[in-house]
Amino acid sequence: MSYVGTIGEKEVKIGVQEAGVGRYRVTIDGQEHMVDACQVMSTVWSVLYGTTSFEVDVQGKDEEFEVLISGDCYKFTLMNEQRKALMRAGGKGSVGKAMLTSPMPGKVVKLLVAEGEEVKADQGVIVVEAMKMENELKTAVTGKVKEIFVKEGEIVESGAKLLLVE
Amino acid sequence: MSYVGTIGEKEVKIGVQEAGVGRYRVTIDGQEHMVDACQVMSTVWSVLYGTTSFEVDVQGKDEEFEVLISGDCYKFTLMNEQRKALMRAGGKGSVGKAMLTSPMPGKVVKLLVAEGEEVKADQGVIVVEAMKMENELKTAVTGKVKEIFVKEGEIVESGAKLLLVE
Amino acid sequence: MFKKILIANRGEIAIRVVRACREMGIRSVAVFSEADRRALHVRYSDEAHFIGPSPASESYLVIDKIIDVARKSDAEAIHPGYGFLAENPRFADRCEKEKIKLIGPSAYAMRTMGSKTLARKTVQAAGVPVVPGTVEPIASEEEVLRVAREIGFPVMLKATAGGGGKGLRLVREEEELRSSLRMAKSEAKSAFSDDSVYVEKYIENPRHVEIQILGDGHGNYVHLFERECSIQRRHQKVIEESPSVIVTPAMRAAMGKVAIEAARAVKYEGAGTCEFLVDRNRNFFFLEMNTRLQVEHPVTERVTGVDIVKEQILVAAGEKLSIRQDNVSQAGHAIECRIYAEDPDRNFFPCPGLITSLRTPGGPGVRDDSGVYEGFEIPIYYDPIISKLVAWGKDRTEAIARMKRALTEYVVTGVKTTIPFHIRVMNNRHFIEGNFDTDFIDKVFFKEEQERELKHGDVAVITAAIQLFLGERKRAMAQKSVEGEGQVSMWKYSTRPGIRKLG
Amino acid sequence: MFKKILIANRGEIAIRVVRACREMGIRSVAVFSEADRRALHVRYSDEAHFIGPSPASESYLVIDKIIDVARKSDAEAIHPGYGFLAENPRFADRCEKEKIKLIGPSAYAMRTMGSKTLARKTVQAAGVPVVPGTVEPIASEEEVLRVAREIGFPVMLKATAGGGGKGLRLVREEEELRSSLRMAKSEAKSAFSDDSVYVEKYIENPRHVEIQILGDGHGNYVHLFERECSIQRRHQKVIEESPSVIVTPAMRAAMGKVAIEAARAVKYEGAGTCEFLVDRNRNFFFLEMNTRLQVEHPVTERVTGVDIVKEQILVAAGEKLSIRQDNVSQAGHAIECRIYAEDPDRNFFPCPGLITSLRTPGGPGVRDDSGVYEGFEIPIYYDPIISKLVAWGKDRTEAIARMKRALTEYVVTGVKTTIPFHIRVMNNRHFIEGNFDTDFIDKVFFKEEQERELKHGDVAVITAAIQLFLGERKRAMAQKSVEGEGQVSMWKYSTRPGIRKLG
Repeated sequence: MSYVGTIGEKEVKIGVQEAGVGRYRVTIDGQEHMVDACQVMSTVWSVLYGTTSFEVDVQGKDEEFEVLISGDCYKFTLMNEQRKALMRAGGKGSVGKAMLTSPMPGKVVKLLVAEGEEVKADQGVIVVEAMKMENELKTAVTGKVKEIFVKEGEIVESGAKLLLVE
Repeated sequence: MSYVGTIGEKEVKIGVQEAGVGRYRVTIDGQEHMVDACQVMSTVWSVLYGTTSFEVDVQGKDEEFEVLISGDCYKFTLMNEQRKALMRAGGKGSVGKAMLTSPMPGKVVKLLVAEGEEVKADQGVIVVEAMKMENELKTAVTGKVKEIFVKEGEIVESGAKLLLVE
Repeated sequence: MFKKILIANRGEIAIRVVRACREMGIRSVAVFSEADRRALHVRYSDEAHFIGPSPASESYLVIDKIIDVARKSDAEAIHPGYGFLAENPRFADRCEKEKIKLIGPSAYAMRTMGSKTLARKTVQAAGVPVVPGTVEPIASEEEVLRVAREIGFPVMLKATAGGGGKGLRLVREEEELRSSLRMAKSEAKSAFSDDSVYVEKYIENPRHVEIQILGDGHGNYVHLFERECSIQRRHQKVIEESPSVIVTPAMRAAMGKVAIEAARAVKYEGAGTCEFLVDRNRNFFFLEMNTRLQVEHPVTERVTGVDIVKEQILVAAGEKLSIRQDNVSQAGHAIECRIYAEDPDRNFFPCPGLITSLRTPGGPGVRDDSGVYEGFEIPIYYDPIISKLVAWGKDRTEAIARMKRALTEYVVTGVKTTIPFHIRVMNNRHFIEGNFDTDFIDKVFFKEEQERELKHGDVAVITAAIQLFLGERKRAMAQKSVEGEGQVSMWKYSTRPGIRKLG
Repeated sequence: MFKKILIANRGEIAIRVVRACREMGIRSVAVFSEADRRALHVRYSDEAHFIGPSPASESYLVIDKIIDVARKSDAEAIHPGYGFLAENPRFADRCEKEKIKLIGPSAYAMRTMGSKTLARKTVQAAGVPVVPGTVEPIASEEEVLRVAREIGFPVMLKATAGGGGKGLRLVREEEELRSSLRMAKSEAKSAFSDDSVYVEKYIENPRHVEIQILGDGHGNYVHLFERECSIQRRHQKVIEESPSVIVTPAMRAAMGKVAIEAARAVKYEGAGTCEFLVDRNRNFFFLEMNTRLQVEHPVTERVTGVDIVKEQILVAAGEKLSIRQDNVSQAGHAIECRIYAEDPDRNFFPCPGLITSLRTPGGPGVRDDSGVYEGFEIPIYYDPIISKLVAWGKDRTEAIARMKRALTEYVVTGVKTTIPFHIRVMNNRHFIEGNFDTDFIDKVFFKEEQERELKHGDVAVITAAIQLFLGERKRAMAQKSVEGEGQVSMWKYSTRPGIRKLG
């Protein structure tokens, strides 16, 4: 199976083949790696890279990965090559980023913008309170606030749509 | 729902009704108990009996229960009243007890009896080894060895049928 | 001794008190809100009473409800933990009126130490060094200049009515004084409608060192030495240790002595903490007194062997302290890391949610005071603390090595935690050298972290790719056949040696 | 110091050594069999090498395989843990030949202490008290009578070639001697084709007390005081503590001294233990020396603060012991409970299997050395130890209370464990009073347990009934609708107070 990864600005090609029970041959831009991997707890893998032992916590949501190894966090995206090709063809690669969702359950304390307002990337647009802390959420893109899905005072779940900027 | 329990030699009637979210009205031989119970880990329940807090580990296999509370083990059987009635009608209440199964995964080290042999309740009939220890298993009933399902040297899973005495 | 104690708190600190009660043969009574029916403190306690909706303002903070449970359950005493009602003198008054013993100091001690100016005056009168300066507002520019010269620059101008960082002005040299004073006054005027200011010595690059004290109702006091609490993020302590690398034996004795004097000044009963700022020349100045059990009390317990919560309970029951100053000592070194459900790689964003798996560290010298379990959902309503992890070693080097080892054993999935942050601090050169002040994390550590190179990117990408691969295959197979996938009944390791040697 | 150490073991003891290595900055190399790919020691170590099929005789016990991994991984030393190859002098010989340092004593020390008669002669020559009697076979009845009179009745007649309890005869009075001797000889003859016997003093109701020692290659020895190990089930230790209630300061010093003499007699290097039998009059007699790390070493670590595994590694690397006799002391009291996957309510039947949930105890004074995690399947091939739980208290009373508290916090489901057994022992009056000998569990405790009444039968039956009820309802609902059941998205506590007050 072939995947495309984006690590920082760089794009890499990744191939995965099974090579025995629990063993995999993984290529990154042509370079081959042999690993023995098994999932030992919900998101935690025991990985033997050669004979070096790693505990790897793979947290992924859609194609966005955050991987913890010995206290270091590696963030990157990874997706099926076919899917990547489809997304490229459609030119829709960045639409998803304009939707702001709540990173945690909490309460909407304040809306800092109104529908139709122009916003800049990194501008604070909404304040969500969780665990006695107020957290100002920022928009990742520059554009216009297309729609606001929540009201002040509303309780939201993790992942709830907050507002859409286009 | 109504159940019949056997505690030691004694038979008791048990009724369970839901009385709110997570709350139950349980009657034991007519005496009413109000409890608040929720399952917090695989077989572990947090039980508030009135306001007294218990952690209760309920291990059950078919109708045989072994319940741990603060290091004490309570063993009893409990079954649906209809089922109990069916079993009584069929008179087959004791057939199940004649089947000896392995209480753990292990290796059959020695068969102490042959098919057709007469055995007495509590007589050792088979030796299973697990974790460097040999364990002699006994038959619960007096009767004749009807069938032996395993050979010496065989590896058996927990719950595997070993032999049938009738 | 009490037969039953109500614990007016939740989470790890409620569990800490339940543990002490259980070991003393005292029945514990928990209270819980809607969000907390499944919480660990409810499971561990002997009794549990429901007290209302999830927001603390409708449950844990409602004095009437707590008193009501105490009456119904016949609890003779209440342990408030920290936070919630722990430093509320009105709660102390109410307990006294109801003849229920509050495990903590008197309402008088709480009120005195709860007021910044009153506390300062009281301890100063008892001979405790405070940050030099004035407390009363100063009228004229000349008077400000005179005081500033007397205590020496740099000084801090502070609005008497101040708070939240407003009306503060740092003055490094005499030339800046007049213009800074005008600005501070005008800022104070517009913020608080009160332009009075006072002057304090500005302590540069201070360290935060505190002294744990215990007092009983018989006039006996002991101090349990110091805790170093300079590792703070946005003025919140995150890592604490005992002893402090900067405290000398003479300084320790002196700080202990004045802490006891501060406690004696308010007839302090129970466990309390005097916080001090320490300047570069190891001068120490009283900052405030916390009239309760501290989050970081376990580091002191580990080096002294004294169970602080049990002493609190003993003393509240009218007994004498079980220890004297001359039979307590510090043995080895202990460090505590506060583990929160926050994402250290997203600016410490709170991260409540379901704990999908949990592996706690063990082995020698490790103590874990946790408030959660696998399958527990951390509620959004309260402080997101998961656990306090303490490592002890025969010296600081061993304690740090052990803490690092324990942190890498600690696995919490489902929510993000500050465990990775703590691992990075334990690896930081300045931390290891003991070279830090209260600004270290915010001003030095994060900058250094950004420049650090990560080593195992390949392994991260490889594992994620394998997970994607297996996920896709599983879904593909699930379409073909409904049952049997995903379960490996007995894992078998293939023994083809040729494959192992590659990579 | 070593850069890399291979650990020729598995489970909790392999993890114990990995932890020491990690804290010392030494890379650890694990080995694993087919059954152990997912084992915790593989996950915790820095490297892991596959060594073959699950039975230990084809993996962990194969010297060639261990040596091969050591060579391939460039490990400079091997830690054998306990069990497996730990007391195998052939393995020690082989390591020496391969110039790989075995962390433990010399093959000579292992051989000497491994032979019952040779050990007895060697330590006796060094002035260590042994059980009075003869080691050489005795020819005539008259000679037996003479020796028996000399050491005093009761005596034990033992077949020289004996083992497994055969050819043993207890003789309480002189009149019984002749007939017992004839029977012992005839039993020995038929069992071992050798009718020679020897005579030993019979120690009635002995306690088993042992001394931990450490030695380095520079002639330095220390002892780390005693451990009380009389709580045994079928001659296997299950609970250990330090200090022992019966050991007086003078006796402690004397036992420590002779243990060091025993060690010195074989130029002992590393950690070892001298086991003694103690009679009612507090006379102690050398039993044997274990030439390895003991399962129960953590109780000594907890009261002395010495990390025994690190000292083993230091000494093996040629360094001196980091401690001297005059700077070690016992502080407080520690107890260890061995937690096995066995069913205490079914005659301690082994109970391997999948751990479906796990909650480990925490808080002050608790140490857990576990080899498992939630989701791990305990293999059938090895010792069914799950964990060693250690509680420390300022005195024995606090240690017992804390152990009981920790045991009730410990939840392991999916397999039966000995946790309930330990809770019952902690509640036993004789245990609490310190009044027991090596037969206590088998002869007294189980009898007393059978007479004890259980208090919470109603709660047990009620909870089981609710589980049945909910299970049936869930199945009934599943037939109606396939999705949605079983998941409660946000638990809501109903606030109808009327219902709460019932019951």
